[in-house]
Amino acid sequence: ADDFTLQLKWVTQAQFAGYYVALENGFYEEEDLNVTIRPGGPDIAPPQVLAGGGADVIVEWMPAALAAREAGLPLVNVAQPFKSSGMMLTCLADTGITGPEDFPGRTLGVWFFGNEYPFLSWMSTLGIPTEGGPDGVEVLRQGFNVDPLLQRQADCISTMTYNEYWQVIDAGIAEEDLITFKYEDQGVATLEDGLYVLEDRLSDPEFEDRLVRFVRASMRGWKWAEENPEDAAMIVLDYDDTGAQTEQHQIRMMTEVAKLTAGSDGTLDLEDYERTVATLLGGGSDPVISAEPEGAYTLDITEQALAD
Amino acid sequence: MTRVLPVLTVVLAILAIWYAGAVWMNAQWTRDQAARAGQEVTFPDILRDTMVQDRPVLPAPHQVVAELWNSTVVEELTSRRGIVQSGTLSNRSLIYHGWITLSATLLGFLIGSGLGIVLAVGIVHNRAMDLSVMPWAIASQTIPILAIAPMIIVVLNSVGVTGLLPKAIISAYLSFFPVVVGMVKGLRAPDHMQLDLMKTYNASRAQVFAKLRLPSSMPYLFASLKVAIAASLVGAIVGELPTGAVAGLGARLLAGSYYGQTVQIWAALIAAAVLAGLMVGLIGLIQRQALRRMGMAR
Amino acid sequence: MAPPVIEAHALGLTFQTNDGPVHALKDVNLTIGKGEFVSFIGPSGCGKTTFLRAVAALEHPTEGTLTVNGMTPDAARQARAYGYVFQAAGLYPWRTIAGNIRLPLEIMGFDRAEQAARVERVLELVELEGFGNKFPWQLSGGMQQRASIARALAFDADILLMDEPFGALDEIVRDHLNEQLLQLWARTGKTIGFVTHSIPEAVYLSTKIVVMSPRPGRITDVIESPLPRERPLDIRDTPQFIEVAHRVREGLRAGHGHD
Amino acid sequence: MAPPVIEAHALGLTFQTNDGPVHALKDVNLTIGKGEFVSFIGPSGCGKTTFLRAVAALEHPTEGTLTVNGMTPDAARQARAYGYVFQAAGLYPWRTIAGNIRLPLEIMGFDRAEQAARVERVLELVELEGFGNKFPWQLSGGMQQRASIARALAFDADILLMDEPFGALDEIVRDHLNEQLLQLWARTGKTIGFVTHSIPEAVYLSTKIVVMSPRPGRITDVIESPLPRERPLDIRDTPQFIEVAHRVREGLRAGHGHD
Amino acid sequence: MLVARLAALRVQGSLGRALRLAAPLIFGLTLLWLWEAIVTGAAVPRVILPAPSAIAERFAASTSILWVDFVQTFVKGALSGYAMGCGAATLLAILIDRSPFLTRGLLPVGNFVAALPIIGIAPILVMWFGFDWQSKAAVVAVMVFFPVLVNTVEGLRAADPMQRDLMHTYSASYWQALWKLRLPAAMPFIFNGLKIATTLALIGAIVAEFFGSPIRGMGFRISTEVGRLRLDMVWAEIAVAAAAGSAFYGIVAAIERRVTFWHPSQRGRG
Ligand SMILES: Nc1ncnc2c1ncn2[C@@H]1O[C@H](COP(=O)(O)OP(=O)(O)OP(=O)(O)O)[C@@H](O)[C@H]1O
Ligand SMILES: Nc1ncnc2c1ncn2[C@@H]1O[C@H](COP(=O)(O)OP(=O)(O)OP(=O)(O)O)[C@@H](O)[C@H]1O
Ligand SMILES: Cc1ncc(C[n+]2csc(CCO)c2C)c(N)n1
Ligand SMILES: [Mg+2]
Ligand SMILES: [Mg+2]
Repeated sequence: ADDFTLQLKWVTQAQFAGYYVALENGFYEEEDLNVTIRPGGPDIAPPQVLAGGGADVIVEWMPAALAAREAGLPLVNVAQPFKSSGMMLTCLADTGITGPEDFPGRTLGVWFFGNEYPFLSWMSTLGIPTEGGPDGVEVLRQGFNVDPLLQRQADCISTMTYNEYWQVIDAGIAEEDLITFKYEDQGVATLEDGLYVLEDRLSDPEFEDRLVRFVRASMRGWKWAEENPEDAAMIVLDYDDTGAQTEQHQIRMMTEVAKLTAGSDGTLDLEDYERTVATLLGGGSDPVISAEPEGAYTLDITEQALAD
Repeated sequence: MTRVLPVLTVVLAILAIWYAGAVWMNAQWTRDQAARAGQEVTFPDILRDTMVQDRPVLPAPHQVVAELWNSTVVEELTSRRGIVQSGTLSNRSLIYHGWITLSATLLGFLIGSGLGIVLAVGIVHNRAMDLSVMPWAIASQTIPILAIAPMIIVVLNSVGVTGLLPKAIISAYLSFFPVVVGMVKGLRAPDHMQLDLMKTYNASRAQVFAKLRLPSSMPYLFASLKVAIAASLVGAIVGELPTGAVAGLGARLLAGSYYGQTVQIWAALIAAAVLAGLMVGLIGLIQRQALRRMGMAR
Repeated sequence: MAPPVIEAHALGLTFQTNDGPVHALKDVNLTIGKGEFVSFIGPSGCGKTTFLRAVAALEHPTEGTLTVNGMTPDAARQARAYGYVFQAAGLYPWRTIAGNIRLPLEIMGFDRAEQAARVERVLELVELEGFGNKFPWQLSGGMQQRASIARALAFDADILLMDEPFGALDEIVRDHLNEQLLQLWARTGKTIGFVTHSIPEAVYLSTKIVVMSPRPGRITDVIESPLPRERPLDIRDTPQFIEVAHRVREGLRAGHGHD
Repeated sequence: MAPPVIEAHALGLTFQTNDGPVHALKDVNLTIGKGEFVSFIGPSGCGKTTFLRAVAALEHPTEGTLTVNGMTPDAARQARAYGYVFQAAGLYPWRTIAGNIRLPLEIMGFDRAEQAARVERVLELVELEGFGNKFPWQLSGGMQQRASIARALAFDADILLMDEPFGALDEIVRDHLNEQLLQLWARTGKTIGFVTHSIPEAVYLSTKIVVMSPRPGRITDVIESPLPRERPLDIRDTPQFIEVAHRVREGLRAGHGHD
Repeated sequence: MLVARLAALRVQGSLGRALRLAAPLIFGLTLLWLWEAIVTGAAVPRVILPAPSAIAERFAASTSILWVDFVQTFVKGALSGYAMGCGAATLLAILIDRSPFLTRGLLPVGNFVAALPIIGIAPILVMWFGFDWQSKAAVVAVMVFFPVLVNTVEGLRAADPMQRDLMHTYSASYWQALWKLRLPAAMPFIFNGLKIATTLALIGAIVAEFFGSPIRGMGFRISTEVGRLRLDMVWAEIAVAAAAGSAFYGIVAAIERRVTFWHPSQRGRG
């Protein structure tokens, strides 16, 4: 079998269920692939791992991938299992925030490490400076959990529909005590969790062949996971070596993730792509990318993968 | 008894402070919850609630103990993955994660303290090394490892070094420095007369080292080793993060932190502290033995 | 006369300290022949220790020349030409008494059996039989001093440099060790440099007595002893002995400035 | 007679060592009255230092009783009843000579001006004028010893305990300091306990000479000196002096076991 | 090698000082040159390891950001935490030393605090003390605590028995003996701890920022820029950290030389 390594963007959880399902159910094996899945973590930058030769393909958000491309690392999107964005800003209702117009003067928790781009684009679209001040917002670099909200160190924090949001709920705060702003609803959604490879490797037909098989098996995994959320969650749980995850949380995550992957067969939707690029280019003095990217995606791989 | 009583007293005092702290720090949450629900809370309510919160700011000691018990004994004995049912340590048990961390710590400590001693010997004996190595050893320590750890791991991975060694290298990186500093000082501690005596024998450098410098550096060495083993543990834990944080106490801490599981964090923290305490204690024991044999313990 | 073992010409040694230079030795000229027993006597701070240390290459003269066995002191040290007894005992606290005495033997590569035999012998010589297993701090001051003498005697150097070796000993032990030292010297023909504060001791032991005086440290008198080499203890009551002692005392007094 | 200042009854002190107990003192009975000058003499290792340390509450007897000024040694120590001169100089390396001498004065709360005056005075007494700013390692052995004597003299304790204070000094300085010490004693009426290895020194200084012998450490003779309190240096040539010295020597020899 | 040759020269006076600076500099420049050669020679991707020249360029272009980060992390976080941690450790060491009961009680427990791993405490302390520098200072304080404690306790035992006996004969109070004997005698050890703590302080302050921070600070910048693959900026921050840490260490070592001039390890090394 051919060796193939996938670098995830974050730790083992249902966000990546499709890949674990494909591995567990032998979909990769059937494609004659020997796949290694490497979990990510707070200071793993998947593009860097890719550049260092530590992986063949990575899961990454498109804003970060395009920024990396501009920074000189030619990443190419080869598949897009996630159709919609799961990102949102979650605020405590008792802070009095009802809409984006209430943001100025507030403290907002944001993920950095390449995950800040969607937020920054949104703010520049709204014309709110992020350097503090009475007209701007105070930005906190949010850690890996939802404590800033619970401790009231921030008025709003970044959450994913499938993960942090539920942690807030689990912590005992009722849904009606929360106000959420989905990036999708705000019209600033960017594409998340796509598969990226290095551009020059695509010219190697050998590699391209492996990649096609990998995408095909992975998408099989995703579809299986969407249909069997509970079993998928259990599979993920089995692969979690830290033993920190709970069944309940993973099943719920799988259910939420399924909503985001629904509607994608892995093919990059060019409309979504254009919207993402426009968001990143648009507004403000400090856009995430400064020029329309070229060659940042290819549809060849998914085309071949889905051919039969 | 004279040994146990003081420790017991101190531990009890800490527990008391801890409980008080738990009530004080967790009370806010209780009050907030009540306010959201529109209820009045009395002090006994607060007392009761702060002891059993799921996500306390500061978990009460018994919660941590319960978690420790569950994630060691109970997990191993009764769970599907436990050693009783599966024959291998459960990857959900602290014993497993503790072992992963411990092995990297020990390997890193050996490499680090060995390197530290070698460097110290070089610095004391070679002027060129004295002048050039020390400043760079210092500079090396000011580089935040957490920042370069992922790069180290990426680089090591790409040359085929995986598993225990990358973590051990990071742990060695942190632990060699205290040993260098302490050993350099210790190896220079013999006074003039003691050195002069060696000179009159025209002792070789190796002999001066073995018979004078080394013995008189012992108190410094042991103080450094205690710091170094603690640093090794920190290094091993730090090293666990960029490997994908899949196993080890560091992974446990981080995972606990992602999911806001304070009790789990504290349990892992206590486990790490116990490990550290045991290792420092062990070095203390060796120190007492060594010094007694050298007639230095009076 | 035998060829010179130690030869100093216009020797000077100055220490730089936080408040100005200290002239520990100035214009010192001295020749010591093979097999001589030379005592150094003088007020404290006159440079006796400094001179002995210079001979042992533990200090480096800032002026003049100094040779030992025709070589530089450093070369002589490297040839392991001498044993040195320091003014303070300076035993290594982590070694037992026997271990301390064994130290030079280990360094010079004596074999195990030989080491044990020599340790045994010198312990007996300084009357510390049975104390071999004690640590230095378990011994009285005088016992420590004797242990340090034993350490210097354990290996047979041709030159012995002794800095007030018998300072902390009572008269009886001192007499005994004086006799032992004379016997050793007669038997082996070693060259001995010996610092003492006791005039009778200096006269009793030496073939040559060097009287020094301080600020700056220099030699004020060199007295060749007319006493025979064979010296029973009661030689100290002979007029000849008293005469030499008197000369030494006069020299000392002159260097001192007291009445 | 004056009331006893130091009183020992059936005193015993045993050290436990890695190879068995050492009986440093056994069945020691001694009474020292106020204003007495008592010398201790005996072969090395006979327990002189140990006895002095017991008086100073630095060791604790394992048998018998010991009182100082009618109190336990510990209480006397807390009342700052004595000054102690150790067998080795034991200066603190991070303090200059003046700083070392000032140490007890600081601790006992003398004011600045008084401290300076006293430091000045005792430095002169031991002839170390001008060395106040040097660090201990910059001094010769004898100078260090004198500095440590100055340190003990700087504050006026009623009892002075001195462990071979003049061991590393030459005869002339020693004579000078002996005279100074006698004068100080006459002037102040201090009680002095004094360890020495020199028979003439012991006889010259003391009102009472305690002869000790080792293994186990015990008192073999207590000699009350018939010499007058007023003692010029040449008293050492009187027949009375020589008679006492002879008795001490005999006592020493008996304790020694040498011929 | 050149360094060896330089060092072999008898070092004297101001020339000596110049040499002492020159040797590590030459060593360092050699390293930098090697680095540049390897990076350009082997075409290492710049998202893995940028060349020193690129780092220098970025450094020059970003001095104002670097300064803001430096103040936030080093001055506010590391220095204040260092002062608190070292102070607390010294006090506790004295407390421990003061009472045999505490020695036997606190020291074994203190050992446990030894390795409260920064990864574990940083999130907790951020939770307790907020996002700004206060929580970083707290992390630093905890990190430097143990080395200073261990070394101070060890040092307080270092006075030799005769030196202690002297204090005894003066019937010096505990505090007098501490101030005039035990602490001076402990200084060589304490400074060991303080020196090790300087480097730990910086690491602590930087790493703590990984667990939540305002949007300035060296740790924030490092992790953010790693995520953005701007490794030249990361290394510029690391260079600042190394320079600041070395200077910090150098200052503490210089104070040590002044305070423990009498210790054999310092004496005779002009
Ligand atoms: N700390 C100790 N531990 C064990 N034995 C000791 C200790 N101190 C002294 N001794 C023993 O006690 C005995 C008496 O020692 P002490 O120091 O009192 O002798 P001393 O009369 O002062 O001799 P010196 O004239 O040589 O100084 C010696 O045999 C010595 O070995
Ligand atoms: N390391 C040093 N630094 C500065 N000055 C020193 C040093 N060693 C000795 N001296 C000074 O040199 C002079 C001679 O000292 P030395 O030790 O040779 O005297 P000594 O004759 O042996 O005296 P003693 O009989 O007291 O031992 C003294 O004035 C002393 O202060
Ligand atoms: C340092 C760091 N902070 C935040 C994210 C954001 N992020 C992207 S996916 C994901 C999981 C959602 O449950 C999270 C938290 C990251 N990757 N790394
Ligand atoms: Mg001398
Ligand atoms: Mg004694």
